[in-house]
Amino acid sequence: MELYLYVALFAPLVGSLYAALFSASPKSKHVGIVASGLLFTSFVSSAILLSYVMSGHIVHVEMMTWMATGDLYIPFGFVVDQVSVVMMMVVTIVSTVVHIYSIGYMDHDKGFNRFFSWLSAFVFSMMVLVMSDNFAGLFIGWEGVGLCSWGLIGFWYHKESATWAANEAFIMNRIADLGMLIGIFLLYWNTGSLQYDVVFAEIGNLPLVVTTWIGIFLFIGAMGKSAQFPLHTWLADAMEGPTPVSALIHAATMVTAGVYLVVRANPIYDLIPNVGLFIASLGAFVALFAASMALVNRDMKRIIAYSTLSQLGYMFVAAGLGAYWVALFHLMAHAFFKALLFLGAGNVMHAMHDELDPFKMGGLRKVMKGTFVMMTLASVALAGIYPFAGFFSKDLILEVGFVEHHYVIYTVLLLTAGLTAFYSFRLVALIFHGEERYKLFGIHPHEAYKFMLVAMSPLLVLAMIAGAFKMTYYQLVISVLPDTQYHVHSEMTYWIMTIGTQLFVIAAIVYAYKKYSNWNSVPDGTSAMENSFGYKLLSNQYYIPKFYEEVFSKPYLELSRIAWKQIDLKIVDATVDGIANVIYKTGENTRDIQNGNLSTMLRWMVVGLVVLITLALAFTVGYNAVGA
Amino acid sequence: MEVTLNHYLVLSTILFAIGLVGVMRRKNLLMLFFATEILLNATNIAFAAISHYIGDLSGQMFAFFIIAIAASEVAIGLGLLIVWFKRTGKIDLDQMNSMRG
Amino acid sequence: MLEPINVSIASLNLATLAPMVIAIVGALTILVIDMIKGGLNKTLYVMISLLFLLLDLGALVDFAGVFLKNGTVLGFFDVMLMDGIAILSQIIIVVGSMLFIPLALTSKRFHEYNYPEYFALFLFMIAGFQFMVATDNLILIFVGLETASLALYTLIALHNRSKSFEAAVKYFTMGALAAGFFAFGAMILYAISGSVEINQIATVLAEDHYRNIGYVLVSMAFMIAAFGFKLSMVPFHTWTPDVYEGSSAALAGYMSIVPKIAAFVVAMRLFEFLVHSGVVWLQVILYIGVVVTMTASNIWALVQSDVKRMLAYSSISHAGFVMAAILIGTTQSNTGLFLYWALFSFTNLGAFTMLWVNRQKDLLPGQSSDHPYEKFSGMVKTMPMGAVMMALFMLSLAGIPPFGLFWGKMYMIGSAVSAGYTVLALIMALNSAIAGYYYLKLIVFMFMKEPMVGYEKLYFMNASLSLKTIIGIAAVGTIFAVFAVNPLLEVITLFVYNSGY
Amino acid sequence: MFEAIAFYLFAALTITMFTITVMTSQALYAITAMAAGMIFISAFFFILGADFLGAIQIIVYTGAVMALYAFGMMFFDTTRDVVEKRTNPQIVFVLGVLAAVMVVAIFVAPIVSNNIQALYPIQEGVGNSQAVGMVLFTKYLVPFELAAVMLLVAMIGGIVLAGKKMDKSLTLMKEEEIGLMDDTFEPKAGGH
Amino acid sequence: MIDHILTLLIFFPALAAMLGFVVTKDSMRAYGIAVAFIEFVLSLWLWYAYDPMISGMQFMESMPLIPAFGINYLLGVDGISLFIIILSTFFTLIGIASLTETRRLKDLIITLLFLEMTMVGVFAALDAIVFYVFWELSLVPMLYIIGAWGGPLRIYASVKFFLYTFTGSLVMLVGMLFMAYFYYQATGQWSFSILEWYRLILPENFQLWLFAAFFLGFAIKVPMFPFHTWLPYAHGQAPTIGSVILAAILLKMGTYAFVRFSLPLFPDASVFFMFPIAIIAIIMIIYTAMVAYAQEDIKQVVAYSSVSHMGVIILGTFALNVEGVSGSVFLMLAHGVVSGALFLLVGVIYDRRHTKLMSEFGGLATVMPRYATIFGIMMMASVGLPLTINFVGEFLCLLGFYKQSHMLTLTAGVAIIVGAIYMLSAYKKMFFGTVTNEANRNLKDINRTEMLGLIPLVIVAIWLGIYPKPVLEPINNSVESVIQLMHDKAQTPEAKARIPDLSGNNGTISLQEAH
Repeated sequence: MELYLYVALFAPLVGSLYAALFSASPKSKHVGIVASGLLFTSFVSSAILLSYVMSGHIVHVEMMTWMATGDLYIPFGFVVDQVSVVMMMVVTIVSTVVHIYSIGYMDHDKGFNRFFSWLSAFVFSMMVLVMSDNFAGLFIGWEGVGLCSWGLIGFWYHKESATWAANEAFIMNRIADLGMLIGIFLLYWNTGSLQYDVVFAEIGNLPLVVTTWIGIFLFIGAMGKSAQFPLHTWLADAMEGPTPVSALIHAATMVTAGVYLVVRANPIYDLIPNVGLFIASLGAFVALFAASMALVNRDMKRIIAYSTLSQLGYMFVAAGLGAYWVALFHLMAHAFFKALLFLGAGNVMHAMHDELDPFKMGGLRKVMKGTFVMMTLASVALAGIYPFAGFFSKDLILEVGFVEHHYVIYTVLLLTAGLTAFYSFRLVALIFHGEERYKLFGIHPHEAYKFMLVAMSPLLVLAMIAGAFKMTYYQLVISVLPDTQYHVHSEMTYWIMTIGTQLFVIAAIVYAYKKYSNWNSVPDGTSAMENSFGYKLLSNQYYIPKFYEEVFSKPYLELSRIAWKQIDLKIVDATVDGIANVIYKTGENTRDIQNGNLSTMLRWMVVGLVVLITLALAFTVGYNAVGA
Repeated sequence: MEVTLNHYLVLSTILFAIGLVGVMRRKNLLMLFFATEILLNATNIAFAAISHYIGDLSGQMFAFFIIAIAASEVAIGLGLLIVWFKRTGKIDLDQMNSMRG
Repeated sequence: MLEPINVSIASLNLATLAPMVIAIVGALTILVIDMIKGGLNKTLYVMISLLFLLLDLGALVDFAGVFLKNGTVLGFFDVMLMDGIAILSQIIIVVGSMLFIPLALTSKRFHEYNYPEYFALFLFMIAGFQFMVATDNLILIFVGLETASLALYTLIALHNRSKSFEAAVKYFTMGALAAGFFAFGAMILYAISGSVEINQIATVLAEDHYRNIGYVLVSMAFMIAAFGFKLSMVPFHTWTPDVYEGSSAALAGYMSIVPKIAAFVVAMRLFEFLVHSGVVWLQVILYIGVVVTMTASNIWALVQSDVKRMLAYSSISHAGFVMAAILIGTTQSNTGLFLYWALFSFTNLGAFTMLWVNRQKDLLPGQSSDHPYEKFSGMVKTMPMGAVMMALFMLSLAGIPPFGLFWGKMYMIGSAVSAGYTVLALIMALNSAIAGYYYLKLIVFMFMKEPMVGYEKLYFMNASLSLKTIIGIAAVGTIFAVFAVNPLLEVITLFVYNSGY
Repeated sequence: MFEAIAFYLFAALTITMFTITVMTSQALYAITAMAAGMIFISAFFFILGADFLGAIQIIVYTGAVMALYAFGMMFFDTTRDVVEKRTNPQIVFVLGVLAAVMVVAIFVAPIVSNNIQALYPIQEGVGNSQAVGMVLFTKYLVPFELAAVMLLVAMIGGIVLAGKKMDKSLTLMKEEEIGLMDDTFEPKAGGH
Repeated sequence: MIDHILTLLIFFPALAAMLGFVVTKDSMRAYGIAVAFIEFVLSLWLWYAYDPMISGMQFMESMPLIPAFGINYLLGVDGISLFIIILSTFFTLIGIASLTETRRLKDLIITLLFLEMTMVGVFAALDAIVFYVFWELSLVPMLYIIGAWGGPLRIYASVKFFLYTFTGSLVMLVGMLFMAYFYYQATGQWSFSILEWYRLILPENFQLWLFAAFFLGFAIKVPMFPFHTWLPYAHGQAPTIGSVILAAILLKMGTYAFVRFSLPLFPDASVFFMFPIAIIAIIMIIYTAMVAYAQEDIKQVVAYSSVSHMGVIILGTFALNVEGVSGSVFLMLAHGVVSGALFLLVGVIYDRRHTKLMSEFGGLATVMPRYATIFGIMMMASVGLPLTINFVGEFLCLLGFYKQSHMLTLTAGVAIIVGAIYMLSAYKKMFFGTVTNEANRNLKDINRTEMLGLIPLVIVAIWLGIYPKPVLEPINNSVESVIQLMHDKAQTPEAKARIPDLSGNNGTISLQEAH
């Protein structure tokens, strides 16, 4: 089995390096095919490992030592257990699909080869992240995906906005990574190791306050990767990257790493329910907060990005409340339908020549039948309609909130579910229904390559049927994760809740359809609604990016300039030069003591003598005074 | 009114100070050399006096050698002055200022 | 009536006079040769001087052996005092003279070397210095000092241009004043101790428990003024830059080494017993003097535009640095003094010889002195070896290891540290840093600037085989000093310690 | 009593004479006053019983030194009024007076010492010159000989410096010029 | 020969430099590369012959130099110095191989070889004075390199560099003499041998003063805030090769000296000054990172980033535990490789455009993709991405210091954020966007000579990031013995508590036992 582990892990790396070899040469299709093929290999290996793990084994290998000094010992160790294998499956499935899809999507791009190099590298990093058996290894993957995310967001590096977004994403993640790093330090100094098994065995013996801090710091790390408030702004901006990237990284895999971390570290969070509650509350808040921003946005990809954010909130609610398997399950389900949604959006973008405003589209279902179907179904899954994947995972989270008696959270999540349904179908309605507003802009949309649609189909299938695996999945992961069943005690309540939720969601969908399916004009910012305070607040993302810009970025730059020009040059350096100058100037000013005139020289000698005699006399007087 | 050694020492000091004033005051090099002679002479008085009061000959020896030194200095000093004068036609030390700083 | 005095020749230890007499005989020989046949070439006189100095050195080495066997040798009614430091300093004097005298063999002709008397006076001067260090009798010190000084004034003036006359007159006049100071100071010492011998004075003062402290201090004030002049301590230093600038580079280099070591030895004899007897005033004064001399001259050296003047100020600073040894007054520091001076003489020999090589007879337009910094700009391109050599000497002067002077500096600072003068040690160290600037300035000119167009040949003006040899010797001495330090240190410590310092 | 009177008389005279030497602007006054002062000083030597020194003082100073200076004065033509630019004259006096006052302040204190021994005591009944000769040619023979060397040095120095050879400077001449005049330039020092 | 391999390593380049005067100008480059290569192979052999399991000094050589004053020619390497020596030889080789300078090439190569001698000498010396000799001597070639081949302000920069460091090291010299004097007082013999000094236990107040004296010398060399201002000038004006060597090796002398002198000699003082120094280190990290962010000149960015990274090294050193100190030693190597590479990269573009202003560039990724890639890799290494060489060091440094202080480490950890900010923004300014400046339109990508220098660095940067063990293990063993020594010598209870006791943990031989 170790062989499969290594294949699963390194096949993407091989693909990446292969692509990198050609990165400077012009586009060559074989690069995409080889990379995709290797990813498929990785997927197959993961599947084999899955079946192996399902038979109750886990694979744990230690490849080699990474760092060893003092008491610190960090190996490159990989573990395939019930949790990581689920993640591996998700990652490999989605990434295989995205790879194949990208062959079509990036067809006309000059950086085709480079793209595959980055993309495969990302998958490798993600695999390291999920498969590592220690926190340091996790951190490697963690940073690795950050790097690839940077490279892929800024893939079109000639675009200012793209590179800006890339840097923003990287730096924001770094802020969180610091938290994570501190968490790791705390773990090491308190447990003496970074291996999951050792840490989790030791964690119970630590004082609660330490455990709490560990939990908090690790979660700060998770907040960055999973773009939780207040580190969320990068995710929407990250949509500057190519759409397959958004599908893979900023929807399905990387952003869920935070959730994975919390799930992975469940023995820690189990001990600190207060932190858990905070996580859940923050998750609920983000769910609503992000959904609200999605309501009015006019950028297709951003809407989906906010929805991702919102769903991540759901996952954190589950994880925070201790329902780790639920969180992981939603993660999985979400990966499928959200990737599908993004890829569909990619098709639309292609068709619309990179136009992103859904108000400029409309009626596309006629020309893009396949995409229409897929996106609609994905949206249904997202909205959580039975029997799609979203229903099983999302409803469960609502239940968890209810059962744990966190009714506020429950209410928030319920409300968010409605909003989710609304903005999802607002998008679908605007894009695929109504008048063909794109004609105003002279665009001639066309359906994407067939193979791209074929490539997307596995995701479609999974989005539809993933719910069916719920029990299998449950059986699998409870050997690692706490086995907590969430059942509303009264049958009655359960049904009321379920059906009520469904009705609420359906109502939201209907409302969205009603409002937007016959939309016929492109808003130009003059309508009353667009000028209302609420609309502006939401469309400007609560002014948070602006706030960051004004309060952090600009002052930081300003402060940096001051540090350089005022402090470094004018104070620190000037002091050094000043000392030198004072010495030199003293020389200049006193050199006339030697003015070359013999008379002055003689006088100086006498002055010297007189000074000496004065001192002698003074000393004698003093000496006699003391002596007497 | 006994004359003690201190009297001689004070006298010597006064003469020495006169010499110092001369050294500092004179710009004419020849006259400046006069002042240096006064310095040495002032010391000689004191040496002779000390020699007398403690009854030791070393002081007189010292004074003797000081006289010899003074004489030698005159020779060299005048020699230098002569070349200087031949070159510049002046023996005023204010004219001697080609080097400074 | 006086009793006739019976003196056995053996008790006079006439041998103690041998080194000086050799020098004097050498001088007389030169005069006689000139009388017999005039118009002989300077090479002859250089070689004769060298030969006599070699004999002189031989006598001294012989004495060194005697000293190591029997200890201090007194001679001639105890006037002559051949102790360890006398021998050491004489060796430095003679070796230094031997290294400097071949600098007369330049390819250009300069006025003084046409005089056989120049070489005679040179040897007389050496004899004067030797007398000065080989006695503790103030009279002999004074006479020796004056003999040497008078000869030196003449040597400076013989360069025969108005700057050298000016230099000689300034030096002479101030020297006369300093002689007055010395005489007066000696007089006071004599008044309170009834003796003119330093040992005797020390004994009497100690027996008196320094009751006449006022007298002691005033005498020391005059003595410090007198030796401050010789050692060019601030503010008695003003002659130094002018005299160095006015005299030929060869003689200036000589002046920076030999007269000073003689003065140091006398200062050691004169001041150290007082420092050791806890005369706080003297410690304070020397402390201030050392610090001010080091620092002020360094600062003035910074602003010089002529290399020779810069080196003049730098040698003031080095003298101040070494003066610290007298303040510290331990065996280690006195050893350091000689070590430093031995190493310093090699480095300074090299530096001044380089200046001498670079000397041209007529000044370029816009130049007011012989060796402005500009003259050295871009030297690495026109005369790479010369530039490297000069840089080497500058680095050594700055105290960059492993070149010669570093070891001296290190040992001196080490002795300050060992004696508890931490602050002094720090000041010494920081002064070396300030000094770094002006030495560096020359290196910057030589290595980092472009040469003056059309004047490239200037650098070769004065070079001759013997000058190059001297530079080579100096360079070898500077570079490989590290291997010489240990034997030097051992020998010097032995000599200094056995002389009671 | 006689001693005291003599002391004060000659002290006043020497101080006056030297003050004139230092202060006058007439070179002739100055040299005359100095010569007088020197002679008065020899009086002190006689008072103090240093006859030999007194004789030497008169011979060397008033004889040799003054003659030299007189020659110098004539040579430099300074018999007229000497014009000297005075810079900061007050500093000069302040320094001079300060030095004097402070040294005097110390010198008024008596020297207290029980340990002063005369190494070469002045013996009763021995003439001063005799005693001096005794010491000079035993103990101080070396300084004496060195003083002879010093005088030789001074003589050579004086002659060389004042010699005609100094009129032309090889240092300042170009090499070619020296080459041309090599025949006429006799490197002989004492030849005139 | 193995007995004298260190002497050989030190003086071979110097000898070769002397002989180099004979070589004609056009062959000089080949000669330089050959010499540097031989030297590099020798240093690799040193590594090969080095026994990683012994923590003490190896290849010791001893020869009396000035026995009367206790100065001996003592050499030896342990895990701490071994790799810095290899790094020195490596960078000299790389530097000469990728040299693009044409003016007075012969002088430059000879100077570089002399510099190599001093660098190896500093790290191999076990006698304080020998150490000092090489330490000071290294200033001279560097002065010449900056002053003769530098930019418009080169003279100011070189003199400032020289005098500043010179001043600091003179104070250090006083400290060394003090140390020797203490040894003399304690044993009656002079000695400057560091290993002998290790055995001294000094009273705490003396330790504080001596620590301060040594600190000044080292801090200026490192350079630590606020003594760092010579560095931007030196880097800004120096030719590429000068900056590379300066950043890669010369700065390491300071940090190395902290580990070699300050820690084991003054354990109590180290603990006493731990927090003040940590605060300085944090100021270095954050403040200089900010200054770097404000720069307009790419070379200055890299220069200030050096200071910032040196802050992390200092922090690791003063963690006073094995993790931190090993990390800091490793980070010295890492920073050497990475900043050296970055300076080489800056040199590449400077050769083409003769400007280093970032505003002159933009969109270079399009015209020079290979260059952009390598720059990107090195930038990421500099930012401290895992699996690059820098991460290992930074991680260990911060990890180590976390043991001592939570808050300070948290603050210091901001390094990873601010580091990313200036690096990424600089990268963005230079490489991203469209080509706006016509002069950049037809720039040639990296050529083979430049590749020759850069590729090995990329390989090392990644190789040691993935598999640091061969380097980290010897470092670790030697650091353990240093820490144990410190613990044993510590007197104050606080120091005892702060410095971990490793005895019983493993069987490494402590220094005293080794000798």
